Amino acid sequence: TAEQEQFDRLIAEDSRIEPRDWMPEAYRKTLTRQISQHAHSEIIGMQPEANWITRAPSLKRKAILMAKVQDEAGHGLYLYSAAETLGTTRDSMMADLIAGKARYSSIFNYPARTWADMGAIGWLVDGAAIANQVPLCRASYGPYGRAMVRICKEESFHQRQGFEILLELANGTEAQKQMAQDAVNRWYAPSLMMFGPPDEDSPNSQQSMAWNIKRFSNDELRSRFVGMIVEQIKTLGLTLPDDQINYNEATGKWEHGPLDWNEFKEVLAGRGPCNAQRLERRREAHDDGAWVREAAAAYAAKQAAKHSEMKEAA
Amino acid sequence: TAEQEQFDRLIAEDSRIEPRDWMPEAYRKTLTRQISQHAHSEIIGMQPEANWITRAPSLKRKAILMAKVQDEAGHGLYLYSAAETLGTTRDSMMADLIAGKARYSSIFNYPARTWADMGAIGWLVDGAAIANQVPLCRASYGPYGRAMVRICKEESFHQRQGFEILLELANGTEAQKQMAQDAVNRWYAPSLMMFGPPDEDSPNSQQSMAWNIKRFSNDELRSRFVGMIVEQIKTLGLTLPDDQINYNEATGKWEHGPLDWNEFKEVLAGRGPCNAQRLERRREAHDDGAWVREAAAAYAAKQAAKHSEMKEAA
Amino acid sequence: SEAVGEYALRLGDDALILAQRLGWWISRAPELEEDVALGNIALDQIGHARSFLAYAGHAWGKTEDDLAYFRGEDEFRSCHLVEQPNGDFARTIARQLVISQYQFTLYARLMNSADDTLAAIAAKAVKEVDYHRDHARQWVLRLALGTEESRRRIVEGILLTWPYVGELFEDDDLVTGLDGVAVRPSGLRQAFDTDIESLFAEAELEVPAVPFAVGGGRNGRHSEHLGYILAEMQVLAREHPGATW
Amino acid sequence: SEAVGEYALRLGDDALILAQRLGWWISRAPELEEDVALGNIALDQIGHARSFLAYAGHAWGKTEDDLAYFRGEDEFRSCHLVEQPNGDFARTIARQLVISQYQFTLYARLMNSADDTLAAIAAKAVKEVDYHRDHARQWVLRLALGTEESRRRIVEGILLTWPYVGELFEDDDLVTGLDGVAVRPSGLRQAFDTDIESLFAEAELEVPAVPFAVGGGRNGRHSEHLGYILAEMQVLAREHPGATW
Repeated sequence: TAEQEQFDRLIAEDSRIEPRDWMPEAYRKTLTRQISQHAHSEIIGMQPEANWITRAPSLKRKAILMAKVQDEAGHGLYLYSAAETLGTTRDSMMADLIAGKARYSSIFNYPARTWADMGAIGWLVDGAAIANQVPLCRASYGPYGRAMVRICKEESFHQRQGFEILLELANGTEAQKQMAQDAVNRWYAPSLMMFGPPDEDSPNSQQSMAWNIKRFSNDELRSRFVGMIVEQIKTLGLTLPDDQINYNEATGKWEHGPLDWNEFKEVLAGRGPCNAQRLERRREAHDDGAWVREAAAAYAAKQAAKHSEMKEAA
Repeated sequence: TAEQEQFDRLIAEDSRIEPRDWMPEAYRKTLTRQISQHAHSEIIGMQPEANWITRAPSLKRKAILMAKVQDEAGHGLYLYSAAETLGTTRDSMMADLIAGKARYSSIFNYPARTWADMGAIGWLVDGAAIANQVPLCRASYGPYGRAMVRICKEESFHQRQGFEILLELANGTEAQKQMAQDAVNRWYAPSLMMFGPPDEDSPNSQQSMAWNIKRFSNDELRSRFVGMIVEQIKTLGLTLPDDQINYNEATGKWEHGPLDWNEFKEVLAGRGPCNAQRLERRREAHDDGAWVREAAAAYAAKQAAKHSEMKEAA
Repeated sequence: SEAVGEYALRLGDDALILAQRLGWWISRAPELEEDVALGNIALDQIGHARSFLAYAGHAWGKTEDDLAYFRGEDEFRSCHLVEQPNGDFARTIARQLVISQYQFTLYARLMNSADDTLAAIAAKAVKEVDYHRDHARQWVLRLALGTEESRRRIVEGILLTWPYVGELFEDDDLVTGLDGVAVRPSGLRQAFDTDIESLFAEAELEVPAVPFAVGGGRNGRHSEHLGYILAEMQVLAREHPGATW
Repeated sequence: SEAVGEYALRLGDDALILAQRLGWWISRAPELEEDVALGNIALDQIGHARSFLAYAGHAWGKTEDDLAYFRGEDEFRSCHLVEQPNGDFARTIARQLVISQYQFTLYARLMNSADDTLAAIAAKAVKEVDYHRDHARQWVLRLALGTEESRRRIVEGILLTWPYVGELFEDDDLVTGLDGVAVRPSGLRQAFDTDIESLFAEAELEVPAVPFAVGGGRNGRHSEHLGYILAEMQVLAREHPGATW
């Protein structure tokens, strides 16, 4: 069809698809799924960090952490808005999340056990997210790409803050240093798995790359990320829990030791340490907030009615 | 009437009135009010101590404190049962309490600020309660007197435990000793006021004494209590915050410094530090528990119905 | 001086404990917009707390963190109001209404303090608190005039909050001794009442006729809630005395 | 030996954390009879905790209070189940059902332990836990067959509790190494399933098909809840190191 041709041309030109443009159903579906998953990840991802807001060990850190978790709510808002331009409402996406039907990044099913996790999450998890997301700033769907630009800017700020937390701990007391190393040990492998399964096990990636949504393969992005953190860990004076990291001169890529993909699948299937807790908390907040949302809607409706009455009377 | 004469005779003989006996309405009312207030005091009195269960500083003390607060629930149960024999249901007494229509001992409107308060409450508040209650074991109304016997036995156990807590603190670190002295300073006057206003301001007492409910006047009981604690404080190695305590050789009574009856009236009128909090907590527990009580009732009804069906079928 | 330090502690502790309470909501609010809004308010309050505590610390050679993490309960100077539990959203809003109305007028006057630092902190804070005040007022209207349930809940929230209003407006020797530097709490009462009355008139609410609870927070006599708040807030810092973060 | 000490820590920590959770209910239960009943259960558990921890302490020259108050989070050996929040009464009952079914069979077998002390503690505890078990089962029936609301709540409570069942029955090197002394968790599973099935059949309930959460409590990897529990439980003792009470 002409519409399909127009779409194909825009993609071929590496131009942007906008909400009013025609797009194939599969493209719309893929994007809706990806953006809403991404939004859900921001929202669920608030929880492990919110876990330390009330216990942050200095007022400065408390303020930074609050701001960070709050930013994540903001990212969720941008992303739900972007997804809404594809024709799905935030309410229905939220309903899917709460019903356990939607996915979010599996890494948030790990607990934030110590304060050092605030550092490791910022440095590794946000770091991996950025590595994933920077190319998404050029995603073919306009609202998504623009949301990513904004988000990446804030995320890199968060990553720097995470790094600073670890740096402070690594240069602190023996107990602080141990806490930092332990957190890096726990978050290293899960953060590498954030890029998704190895390329040979990731059949969906091809189509996303053809549509200019995804720009690089999982393994490519993972390798770049490894190259980045392998340098930064030196500054921290800590170690990565992987003695097989090396730079392959032949391929020009960083390589890492084997990852436990079985654990990844287990967590994805709901058998992580915190899956149940994360969903329960989200559901609780949603349910407990229902009356508030209803009140706001009822009040807005009453105000609108009053306003139009006044207009009519005038 | 013959009934009134019979009642008067029983009182004159210092015999017991039992639930099936005729009694004047005023007697019934006075007792219902007094016993239910007493029951409410046990229930509300659980709160200041429950405040330290999760933070008790040793497992032994935690166990003792749990047992004590639990005993208070038990006392509440005996007393509500005793009051029910006078024709008022526990539910209606509870409803009055929650609606803020019923009184309870004003002293529980003070906060339990530190662990030492567990000692001071046990020693002074339970001590005053016992001084009040021992004569009530001979109260003319049978079920009340018998409930008091049981309660007094447990309360004196609690008082000893409170004293032990203070003794341990008084012989502990400087901080512990200070904590103990501070608690005694705060609970001393309120515990003296537990005996009620000075005799000249306590017109209702006369009738209660005539009915053999009350056996000694407020001031008489207060004086005895002062005599008791003035000895015990020496063993503790602490001081009472009252430099006017003295033994009056002429009257044979212990005397104490002036008490701030204005504060007493304020707290009684609802303007104590914790009045609102205590009632709110009780109301919350009551409201949150409504569905549980309904479920238990519904289940019991269904079981009863099943049982009688089976009987009929047999 | 120590008196100014004591006064700054009061202001700082109110803001700190309130921020600590509000921080709980982040990730638990009724909608994402409120995670952001309550987060903003908490952040502003923690900012004010840091300014006031850092300034208070000068009097004793202590840092904001020394004061926040290494004081005992009886050394805190917060009012009972900010120590009250979050309860449901309505109760949090009721508490927020009272505290931000109070802080707004307080800071607006403190801008004229003879103490330049207090005046400067207040000048920055008053703009932010003006937003908090507006946020709370808008929600009171929405909840009071929204649904039957929301109305029932905000009425209840106000009822539970009101016993702790009285303490805010009590003068004592410290503030009267700091004439021209501190703002007299009693002088804030009228503006507070007027603002509440106009809001409640629009929201069709009534000021509840409940007795005020005896306070004492300014002298270190706190509600039973503060101990729990501090246990959580201070646990990590105290596990690592002398550490920096 | 240290291995026996480690094993006793697991038993003691389960009981201690559970008692800590249950202690919250005293003064907040749905009816006075339940203040008494939950208080009794909490008291029994604290009693068991003291016995197990005192015995565990022999391995390291520590007292029950050293272990309860001066261990860090990663040194605790409790399962995630007992760390779960109280929630509403139904959720507490669901947790109580699972833990007391588990403890009942566990203690019944531990009575035959080659370790005389563990056997003696278990012999005393099993009688008390039998009552806890009965209490929980009766309440499950009442709630499941009571009203619509109570049924909805107990179903939800069970749903929220079930992810933490799996961890209870996991063997590891410690318990397999203590053959004849420790009870193998995996061996308790069948009795647990049978008891739950018979109860659920009567209560017209179903075992929820939810995935188990990864545990790790026995190795010091706890749920996010434990840190809060310990902050509150240990705060006073840690403020006064070396003090006796």
